[in-house]
Amino acid sequence: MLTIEGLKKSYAGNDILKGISINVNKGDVISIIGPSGSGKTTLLRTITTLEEANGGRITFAGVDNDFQKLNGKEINTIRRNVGFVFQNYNLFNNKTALQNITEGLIVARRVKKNEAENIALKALERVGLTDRKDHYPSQLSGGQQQRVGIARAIALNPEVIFFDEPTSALDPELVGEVLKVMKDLANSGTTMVVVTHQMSFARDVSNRVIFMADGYIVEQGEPRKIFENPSEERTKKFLTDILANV
Amino acid sequence: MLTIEGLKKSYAGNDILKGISINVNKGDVISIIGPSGSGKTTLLRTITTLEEANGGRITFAGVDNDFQKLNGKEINTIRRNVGFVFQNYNLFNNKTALQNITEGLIVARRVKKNEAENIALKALERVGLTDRKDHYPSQLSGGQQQRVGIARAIALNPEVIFFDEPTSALDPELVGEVLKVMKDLANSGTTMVVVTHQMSFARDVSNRVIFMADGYIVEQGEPRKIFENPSEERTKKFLTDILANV
Amino acid sequence: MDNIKLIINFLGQLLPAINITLIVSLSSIVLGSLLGLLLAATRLSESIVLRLLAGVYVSVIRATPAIIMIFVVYYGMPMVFNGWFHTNIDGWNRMYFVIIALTVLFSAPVSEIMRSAYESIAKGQMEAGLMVGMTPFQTFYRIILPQAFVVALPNFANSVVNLLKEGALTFTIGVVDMVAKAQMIVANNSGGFAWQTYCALALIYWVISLAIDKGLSLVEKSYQAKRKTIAV
Amino acid sequence: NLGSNKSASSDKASADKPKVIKVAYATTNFPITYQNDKKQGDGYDVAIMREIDKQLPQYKFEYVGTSDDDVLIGVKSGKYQVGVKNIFYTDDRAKTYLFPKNYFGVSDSGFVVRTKDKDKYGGLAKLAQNKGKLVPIAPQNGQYAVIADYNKKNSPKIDLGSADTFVVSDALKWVSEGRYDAFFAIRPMFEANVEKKDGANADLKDKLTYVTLGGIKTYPLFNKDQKEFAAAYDKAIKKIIDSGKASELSEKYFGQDNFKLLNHPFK
Amino acid sequence: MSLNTDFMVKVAQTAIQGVPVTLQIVLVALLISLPIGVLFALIRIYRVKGLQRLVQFYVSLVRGTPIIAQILIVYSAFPSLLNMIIGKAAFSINPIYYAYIVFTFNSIATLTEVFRSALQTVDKGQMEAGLMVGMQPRQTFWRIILPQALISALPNIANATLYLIKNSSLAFIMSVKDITAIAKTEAAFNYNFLEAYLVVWVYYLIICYGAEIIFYLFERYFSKYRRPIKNRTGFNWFPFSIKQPKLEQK
Ligand SMILES: Nc1ncnc2c1ncn2[C@@H]1O[C@H](COP(=O)(O)OP(=O)(O)OP(=O)(O)O)[C@@H](O)[C@H]1O
Ligand SMILES: Nc1ncnc2c1ncn2[C@@H]1O[C@H](COP(=O)(O)OP(=O)(O)OP(=O)(O)O)[C@@H](O)[C@H]1O
Ligand SMILES: [Mg+2]
Ligand SMILES: [Mg+2]
Repeated sequence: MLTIEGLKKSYAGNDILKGISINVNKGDVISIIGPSGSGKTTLLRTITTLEEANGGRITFAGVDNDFQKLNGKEINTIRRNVGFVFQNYNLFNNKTALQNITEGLIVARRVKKNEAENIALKALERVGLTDRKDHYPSQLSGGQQQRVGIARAIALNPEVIFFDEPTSALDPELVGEVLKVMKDLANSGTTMVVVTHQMSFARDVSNRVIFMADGYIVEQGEPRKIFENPSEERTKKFLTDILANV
Repeated sequence: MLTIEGLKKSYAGNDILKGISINVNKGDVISIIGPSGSGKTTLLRTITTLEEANGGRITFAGVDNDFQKLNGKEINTIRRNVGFVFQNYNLFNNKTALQNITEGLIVARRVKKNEAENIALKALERVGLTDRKDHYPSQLSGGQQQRVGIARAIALNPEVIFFDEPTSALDPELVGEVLKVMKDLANSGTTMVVVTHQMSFARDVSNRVIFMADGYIVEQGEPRKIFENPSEERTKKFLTDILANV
Repeated sequence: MDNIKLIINFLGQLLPAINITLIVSLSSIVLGSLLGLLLAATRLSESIVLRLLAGVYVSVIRATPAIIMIFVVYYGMPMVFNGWFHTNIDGWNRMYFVIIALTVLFSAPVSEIMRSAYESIAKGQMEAGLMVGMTPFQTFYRIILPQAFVVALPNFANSVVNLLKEGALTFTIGVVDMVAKAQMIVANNSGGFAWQTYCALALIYWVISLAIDKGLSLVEKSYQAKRKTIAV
Repeated sequence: NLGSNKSASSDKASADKPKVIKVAYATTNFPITYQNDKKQGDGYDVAIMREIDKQLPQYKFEYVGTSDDDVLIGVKSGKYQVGVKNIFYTDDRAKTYLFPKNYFGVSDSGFVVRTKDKDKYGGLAKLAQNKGKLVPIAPQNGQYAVIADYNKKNSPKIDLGSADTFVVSDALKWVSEGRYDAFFAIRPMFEANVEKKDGANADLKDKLTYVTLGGIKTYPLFNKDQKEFAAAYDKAIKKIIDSGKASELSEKYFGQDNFKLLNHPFK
Repeated sequence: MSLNTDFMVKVAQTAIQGVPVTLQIVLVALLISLPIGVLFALIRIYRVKGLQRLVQFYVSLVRGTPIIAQILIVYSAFPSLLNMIIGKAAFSINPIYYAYIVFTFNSIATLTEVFRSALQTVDKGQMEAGLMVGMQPRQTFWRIILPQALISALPNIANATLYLIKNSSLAFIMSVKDITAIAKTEAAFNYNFLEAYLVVWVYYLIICYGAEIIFYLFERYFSKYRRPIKNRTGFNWFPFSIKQPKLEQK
């Protein structure tokens, strides 16, 4: 359903992604783990065309083309079919929590206003923020902003949702709730690609784990395999370090 | 050394902090845990006078006054003696990673430039970012920005450092390293107040854990006591939820 | 061909007057910017009285046409000095009056430019500065100002170019800058060759404004890496 | 030439310590008042004032070149004692300023019209009758009042429009193109632009004609407080005109003796 | 020196007819140049090939040359040119249209720079978020970016507007009778220019203040989502005060 081949990206001569290939099937829940600065955010951003890739090919939603040759229509198609939860939230500053969610529904999905509000309220409820619906982002705590960002993406119900560390600002209690929401989504067949530091999610919810380091995919496979029987040295080290800290 | 009594804060009629009293001794490492939106960030911001309190008293670094009666000099004294790691990093956009750290040293602490750079480089090394020292914040990944923020605060070596979720954007591997840095600091006698979702830190490093919810301190005490034998219902629930997610 | 010769000839006549234009403009830009900075700071201050005073000043000055401003300064100031300080400043070089009038005129819009630029910088930048122990002023000077500067620049250039062109004002009290010189050349030609004269004048100004634009884009370019704007 | 002089004038004039008189002149009224290549005041009005200065040893004139507006406001406020800029007399102005009894010059005023329409528009009455369009006049210009005055006393009226000072060669072109029918101007201007061989609008020489309407007396403008000085002026100017010096200067600056125009009615 | 107050009253009465003219010029110029200014700013920000140089050229030319020179071209030369094409009718065009053209051209140049600076104060993430909820860049721009940019643009648009209000008096060169023109014409008979200018000043004060209030209200409206710097923090960010003021008592 979504295939990436040989994706490359560099910043000012610095190679960040050195040829990444991923194949995402419908209903997949893929966790991407890896050290800070290894290019996880960059990967999501190039796939969703927010950042221009230096090479590679994408096949998705009828588009099948080199990244560098995508035309406006194809870019639009890709963007229309994905959702994105940003690492730094990127809520619309001039919209309230509720409006942040309805905005895309009304403008892009052409849902009627009151219907959009219903959907948005339900999404806010799922992340436990009904009472903050009329707050502007500047009036929300970090965790609250992050949850609005999640609600915004899931309310749109796109083909694939990309999550960039969706629970980083949440306390463990809420992490549980948000993960539950994501589990529900997974069960209802939503395809998800999740950059996460939450190993419990990677292990329990996702059906594939990708370990990235230094611009390469070092290893990928079923969570059980990766966590219990990693074949690469680098993965092993990463996992031992993690275990030391839980 | 730092005493807060009856700290109150409300936003537009909404009571966020409903009378918080904390006593921090020299060398203390205090973890503040609690659900999202419970006022943890607000607490740190009011203590450090970034936000105006609606009531309460502070005793710190020779200042002993009601929050609302602090004069300019007292506010300056407080600010000069604290460090702060912001939840959303707040790096100086127009300064490189290195300059972000030297800035305070040179301007506020009047350290000589090359000496400041040495200190800064050492701080960057501790958080593993020597190779990114000349990057601007906009060129750093989330986790890298967060680490610069931490390095900036510890390089100043203030009386007390307030950390607002200092490891939220870090992968478990790095969390371990940063926690080690903080442990070192703790061992060398730096006083720290840490808002964290990282229960391992709360349990292993800090000598006191404060559990906040709904604007109150629900419970505080030694980590072992809080984690193994919480006396309040609310704390118990929070901890059980956490355990379910690790 | 004749026209080009004429224009070059007029250029030669106009260029000596560029001295006055530059002296007057540069002094008013420097002084006006400082005054504007002070005003902007006052408008952002806590004191209601100061804020109100600065607000009234800005409103009145921004609403005052240049010609009225120069008359107020040229006729009003000597009266005030005579009445209050018993000093006679009637004999001052008329250029001083022009500089004062332009400084005052320039300060008001510039204060607004600076205020809006200052407010466009995220609050967290100031907070971070305070938390590494810098004073508000140090933070302002070292962190906020460099960032606000880039935001303010295009607007600042707008105002500077407008100021440069305020030749009508200098001429009103007989100080001969380039615009005045052009008018006098036209007059001394019995109103003839106005086209060629103004063409020469426009050329000079255009070159100046091109130079300003160039400097502007250099500064902006050097800053591009540091900010994440909607620009690609 | 930027500065004005330091010394302010005291009230009494005496021979040994001449009283300083500031004469403001507009710098854009060639050839009546302007600044020459040496950056000195020049022009008919200024030259006459220099003659008067010679006649009055108790005064010492200082010349300040400035804008039309500043001449008027400066003289009114007393910053300058006297101002010259081709000023015509009106009763209203006499309420604000002190006009001397004696005029000091004559302005040759006329219409620039298309040669072929000379008979249709070449005069105030003709223009009014044939509903000709007059190029708008700058209101601070004396000519504006002349037409306004005509309109007050006569019918049909001339359609009088006002506009800020604009470019003469454009006005000439407008008339030749038919955008307007007449342009109120002074003779030297027409001569310099159209009749002179390398004039700015020499190409219009065949199409345009200058029709003299008549001569208008021009005055220096005194500050209300300068009665004594004005009286001294009145005596001096009489001598200068009678001696033929004024006619001589008129020849020099205007190419003809404008004083003769006063013998004809203004039409 | 005393002021002729009777005359001032008279000027005030007649000059009021110029108020609609001034307002017309300002409104027309603003309404046309605001959207074009935004468009030009975008062309420059996104470096649209070909157009970007053109816009840069336009801005530097129009902004850099004296308005008088522009008036010469638009008011004097253009109708003559038109005359050759459509004949005499070219001369019966109401000169206020030329004023519209000149001042619109000028405002476009100024506002292009205003918006260029203002739009760049908005974080890139806002656009990205819009794209990621499926909005078109255009939609994101109007609904998210522009409203945020306006906060920083409005004070500068106000500057430009007030400048325009005052400069519209140059339209008198084109025989358009705005406030200043009428007052000057009145003063022509008795040379009471000082009084006339004072009356004009009062009118400009009133008009400009009205405009300022409107812009202030807009600014407040668009910045309602921001955490106000005052009141809620109670802190003084006055950068020159080393001493912090006392906190507000509630
Ligand atoms: N604009 C840029 N210019 C230069 N280098 C950049 C730029 N943006 C990112 N980088 C570098 O690219 C690398 C990858 O960044 P990215 O944000 O993808 O990391 P990440 O894996 O998401 O890390 P984290 O877990 O910390 O968010 C980092 O080392 C960063 O320094
Ligand atoms: N400016 C504001 N106006 C109104 N409410 C606000 C404002 N700032 C914060 N709040 C509210 O105050 C509460 C506490 O916010 P705070 O940022 O202190 O939470 P927190 O404990 O740090 O949460 P998190 O773990 O999510 O960061 C939140 O419910 C938030 O909605
Ligand atoms: Mg990242
Ligand atoms: Mg927080």
